[in-house]
Amino acid sequence: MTNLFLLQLLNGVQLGILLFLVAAGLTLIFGIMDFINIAHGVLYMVGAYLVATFAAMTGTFWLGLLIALPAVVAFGLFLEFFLFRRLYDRSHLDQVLATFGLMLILTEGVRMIWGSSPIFVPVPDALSGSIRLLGIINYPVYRIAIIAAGFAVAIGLYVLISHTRAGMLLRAGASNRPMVSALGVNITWLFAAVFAFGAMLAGFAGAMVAPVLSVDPGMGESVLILAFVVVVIGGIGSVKGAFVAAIVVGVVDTMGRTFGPILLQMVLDPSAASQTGRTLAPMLIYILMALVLAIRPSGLFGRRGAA
Amino acid sequence: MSARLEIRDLQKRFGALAVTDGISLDIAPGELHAVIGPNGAGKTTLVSQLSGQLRPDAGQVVYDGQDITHLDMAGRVRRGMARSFQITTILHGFTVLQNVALAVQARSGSSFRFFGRADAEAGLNDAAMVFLRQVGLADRAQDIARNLSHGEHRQLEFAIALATAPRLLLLDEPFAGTGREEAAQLLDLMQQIKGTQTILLVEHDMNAVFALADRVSVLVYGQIIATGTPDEIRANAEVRGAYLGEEETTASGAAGC
Amino acid sequence: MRTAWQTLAALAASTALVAGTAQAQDVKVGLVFTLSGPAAALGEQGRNGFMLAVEQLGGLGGLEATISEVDDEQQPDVAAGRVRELVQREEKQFIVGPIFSNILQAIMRPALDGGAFMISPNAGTSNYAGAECNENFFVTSYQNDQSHEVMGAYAEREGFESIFLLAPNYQAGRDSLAGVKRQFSGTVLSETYTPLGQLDFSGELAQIAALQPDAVFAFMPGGMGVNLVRQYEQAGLGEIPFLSAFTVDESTLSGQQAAALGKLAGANWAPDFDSDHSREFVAAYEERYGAIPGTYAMQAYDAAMLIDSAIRAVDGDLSDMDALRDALRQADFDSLRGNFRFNHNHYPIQDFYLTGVVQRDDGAFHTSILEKIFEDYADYYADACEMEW
Amino acid sequence: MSAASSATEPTAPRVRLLSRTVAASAIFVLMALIPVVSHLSDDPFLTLAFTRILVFAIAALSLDLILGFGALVSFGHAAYVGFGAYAVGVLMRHGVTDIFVQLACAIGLSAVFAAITGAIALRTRGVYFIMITLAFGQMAYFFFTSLSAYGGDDGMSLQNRSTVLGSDVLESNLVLFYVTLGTLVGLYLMATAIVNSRFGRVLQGTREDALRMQAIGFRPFRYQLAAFMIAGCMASVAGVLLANQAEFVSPAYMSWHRSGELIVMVILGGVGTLLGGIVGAVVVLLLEEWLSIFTTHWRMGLGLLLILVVLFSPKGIGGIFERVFGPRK
Repeated sequence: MTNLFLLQLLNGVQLGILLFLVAAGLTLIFGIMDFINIAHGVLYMVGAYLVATFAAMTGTFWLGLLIALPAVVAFGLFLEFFLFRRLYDRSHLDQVLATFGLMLILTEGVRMIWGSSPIFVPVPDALSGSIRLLGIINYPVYRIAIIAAGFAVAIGLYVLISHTRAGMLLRAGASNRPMVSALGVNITWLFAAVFAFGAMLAGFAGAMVAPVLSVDPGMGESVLILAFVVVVIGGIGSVKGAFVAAIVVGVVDTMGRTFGPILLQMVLDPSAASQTGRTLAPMLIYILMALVLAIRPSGLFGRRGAA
Repeated sequence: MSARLEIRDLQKRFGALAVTDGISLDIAPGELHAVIGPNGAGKTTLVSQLSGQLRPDAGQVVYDGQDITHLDMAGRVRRGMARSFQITTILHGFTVLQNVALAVQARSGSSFRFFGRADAEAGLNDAAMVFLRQVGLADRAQDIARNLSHGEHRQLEFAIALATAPRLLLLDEPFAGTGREEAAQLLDLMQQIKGTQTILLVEHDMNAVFALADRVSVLVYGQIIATGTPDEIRANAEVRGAYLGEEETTASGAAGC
Repeated sequence: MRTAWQTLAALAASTALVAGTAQAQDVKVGLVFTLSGPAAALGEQGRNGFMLAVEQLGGLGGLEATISEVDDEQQPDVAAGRVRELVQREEKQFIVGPIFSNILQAIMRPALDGGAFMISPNAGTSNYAGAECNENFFVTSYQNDQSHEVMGAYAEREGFESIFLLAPNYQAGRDSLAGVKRQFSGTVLSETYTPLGQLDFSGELAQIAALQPDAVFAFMPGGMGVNLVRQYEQAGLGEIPFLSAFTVDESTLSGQQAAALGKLAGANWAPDFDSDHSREFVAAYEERYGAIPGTYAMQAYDAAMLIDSAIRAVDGDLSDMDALRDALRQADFDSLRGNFRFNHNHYPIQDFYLTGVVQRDDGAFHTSILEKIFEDYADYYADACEMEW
Repeated sequence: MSAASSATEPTAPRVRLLSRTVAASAIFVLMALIPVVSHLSDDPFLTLAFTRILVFAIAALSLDLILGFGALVSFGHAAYVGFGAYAVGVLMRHGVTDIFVQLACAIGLSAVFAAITGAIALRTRGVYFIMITLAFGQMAYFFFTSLSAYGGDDGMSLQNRSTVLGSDVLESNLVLFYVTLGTLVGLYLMATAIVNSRFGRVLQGTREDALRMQAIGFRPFRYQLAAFMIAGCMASVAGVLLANQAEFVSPAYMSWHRSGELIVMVILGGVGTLLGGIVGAVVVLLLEEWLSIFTTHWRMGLGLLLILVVLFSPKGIGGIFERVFGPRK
């Protein structure tokens, strides 16, 4: 049981890390530009497809990743320049409509270029197989690498945001936009930079999970809602909140599915417990979100009254 | 004399900062009582607690003999306490008439009426027009509020406040950001209203305060350091030192809290 | 709706558009597949399989074939509307589709009420195999439970004592595990249902690692299967036999590749099926569409062959529904899977195989028949069907 | 949500009202002629297809009531459509075929669900509100997905349509069409009345600024909650009709995609105009059908349209109409 618990904990953290990478960009873009980007999940998908393509072309995952990241950034900037820039001062509803449209276009575009069938990305040789942790559990090396990479990004983001001038601008921008322009910062450039950065994080997440998950045209959509859940639970604009919420969502979802039915069996008879567990399991994160928002209407680390 | 509003030892802290530090004050019916103070003195915080927007940490607000410390904003408005200006009550997408009629509607009959055009309710519109005439906006009744001038917005604010049938008006810096001409207009309007209403005026503009107020209280760092007639306050050395002396140097704008 | 547009356009131009001017000598077929969204890969196989047969046959039953293909968007109400359009407006005589069971439930009545024959090249739900069987409904695939039963029987025969069952939390998932359990008498260690569309199976894999069952059975169609199989390998569970249905097949292998090697599945056919007809089909399909066909394509191809055979049997006379139905029942065509005939409920009686994943010399992966598990296998629900012929 | 607040700026209200009434009448009359076109072109399918469009128009109309006039962007609105559909499906299964009983159950269930979830959701604002309504919608979706007895994920097909006081008139597609159209017109008139009523005025005031409303003595929460419940109940009526149109009930009706589609319809048509929701539903569904004739990549065309509308017509399609036909400022 302890083994299982540890394994599930690791799994939960890994899922959380993945969600964090996608949600971090989303929450920054949201908080600083007050911009709802429904198409953010597409960047994650594009990251996965690009790494798949470049890895196949170069023959190694690492080289593929190295080329894919700047490519995603370039793609993000392209979108920013041609579309998003025109939407910053529009209402949230307009943003939702336009970026939803963009999501449809890009998802279909991916289907047209790469087809509907899932495509394959090999696990890099150096990280294949699994190792023994704490002497009791086997865990895939690649997943440990994902967790490590995610934590590295999280720490990097923390340093960037709390200890650099750029980070100070970001924080200031998230809480008080007029102030940033008052500081004489070129808002246009700052926004583009934030956007490129968010795109890179999402693309990086997509690239990292490509060897683990199915790379198919539905992958962006499925992660998007989860990322939004994370952003909202964490509090819009808060990277720290996104990190905490992502880990919580990952762990609750993974652990709840495994241990929920076991816990239910203590209070219900087995068949009722399994039925209830089956009904509740997919709702878990939504229940979690509803609970958090019912108690803290602006999320865990959100500013009160922010929207 | 029973006071319209009694403030008893009101306390509010934001973190370590005591923004309202044991304020007690009585306001008599029919009185125009002004509260003045430098920026950061806690004027807006005080009004917010009186209007129900903020909860005090300790102390009581008693209105017409009833403790309303825990009543919400809407509840206080319904009992006749109207707040205006720092929280603007104007809905910019509505017409001037609709704005006032809505305030009339708030106190006359249920608003859970799903049928019947509210715009066509003569009862609401007629009542609203009375207030618009009183503040001199009758000829703009059909205009969209957004299109009014700055000064007209203030007139409309008054009309809305009056339409809630107030027994106590909390006027939160009505003169902030007004030009000289607008200020003169506004002063006229307030001279008219004065005497018919009990008013708590929180204001930065000394000229207006001394021209209007029956009594003045001076708020500094969350405490009331003096209360008296305008003349008494003018003569008060402590007030001069704490506040009047620096009047020229403080910029108007963001109020304390 | 497509014709509604045409109609409106025609009306606007004040030209009378006369519907149904097609000559008696053509057969109208409507294809209903999921052609957009994440599951489009399966629908495309079905459509391609059917169209390939029509191309090769130069029509259907010697007649010109007017074929419309519509996208059901995997949404039941959309599908129902489009099928109604096909039968009412375009007067389709045959509706071929869909991939997904919930779509079948939604389009069954519109198709049959409109007087068309309904031929399912994939979805074969239990209700239509049993009490709700219909004289105008034929299935060229299987009853949904059968592929799962194959694996249950295999597990039973191999003498596995304990098994771990895994399926998505929806109707087909629950039916699947019921099918396995019908044939397997050992211990079911866990019956785990995951949310539909789950990406990460690490939680379930951890449980498997902890329980160490003799075998795992999984039903995880589409992208879920890709994720599961790859993560199964990465979690180092390779030694535990992996039995499955619709989890490693030609629609998922492109994403699974080597991770799928050694994974077992139950199926009614595989691309290396030993017959000339089947080999020709696979070669032609690969040539035409650049991918190895799976059962989805094979069953749709057979659906076309079935229609073709029936029309030939009635000499192209489509007006007599009864005669046509009798001809369909004969299933007088050379099925790609050889042994094929209809049970009295219009579901096939066919052989089922254990398949495994192999890599061809050119590097492509496909499933391969390992051994026959069931011969002339009829479905479990047929007894409940009162239809006789 | 500044779009919401600026969308209904009543410039010259009377002229506008008049042009709205004319536009609404024109749309409804055109709709009423569909069966005639259907008959003349010998195309019975058209009637049934448009019935579905009308059903979604009802759902979009109900969403516009809270989205456009209360700035409450509900991302779980499809759940109510599902409640309506399941009220029909479940009751049918148990032999209750009368549409009025089904409607009563649908509306009752929706009111209760909206009251509970609305009371919690209305504590939040903006995007938080969007997401918490999504959460409740998803819970409803997963609940019905797990209901094995009623088909679970597969849904269940209905043997017959609902009966009206014992008569099976709804079996006629023509009758169903006009019943649906009648319901749409009725609910449109009702929604218009609500918007212009005392209640509607408070709701719109709250949309602009809840704090200001409190400052003149209203407690916005109860009005928003009531509006949320009304919209939910209206959407459930659409669900009852959808079940009858498709003769099939499925949890797919309540997925978040559907909720999103409803939002798209409302924004596309023009927020806060009531008619906009209806126009949006018609345009989106017709476009979907039309584009899917040419290509399975039709989603790309829809996406392109959405972007173009946002970039070039901020008030949605309704805005285009207004610019072309409407009164000039």
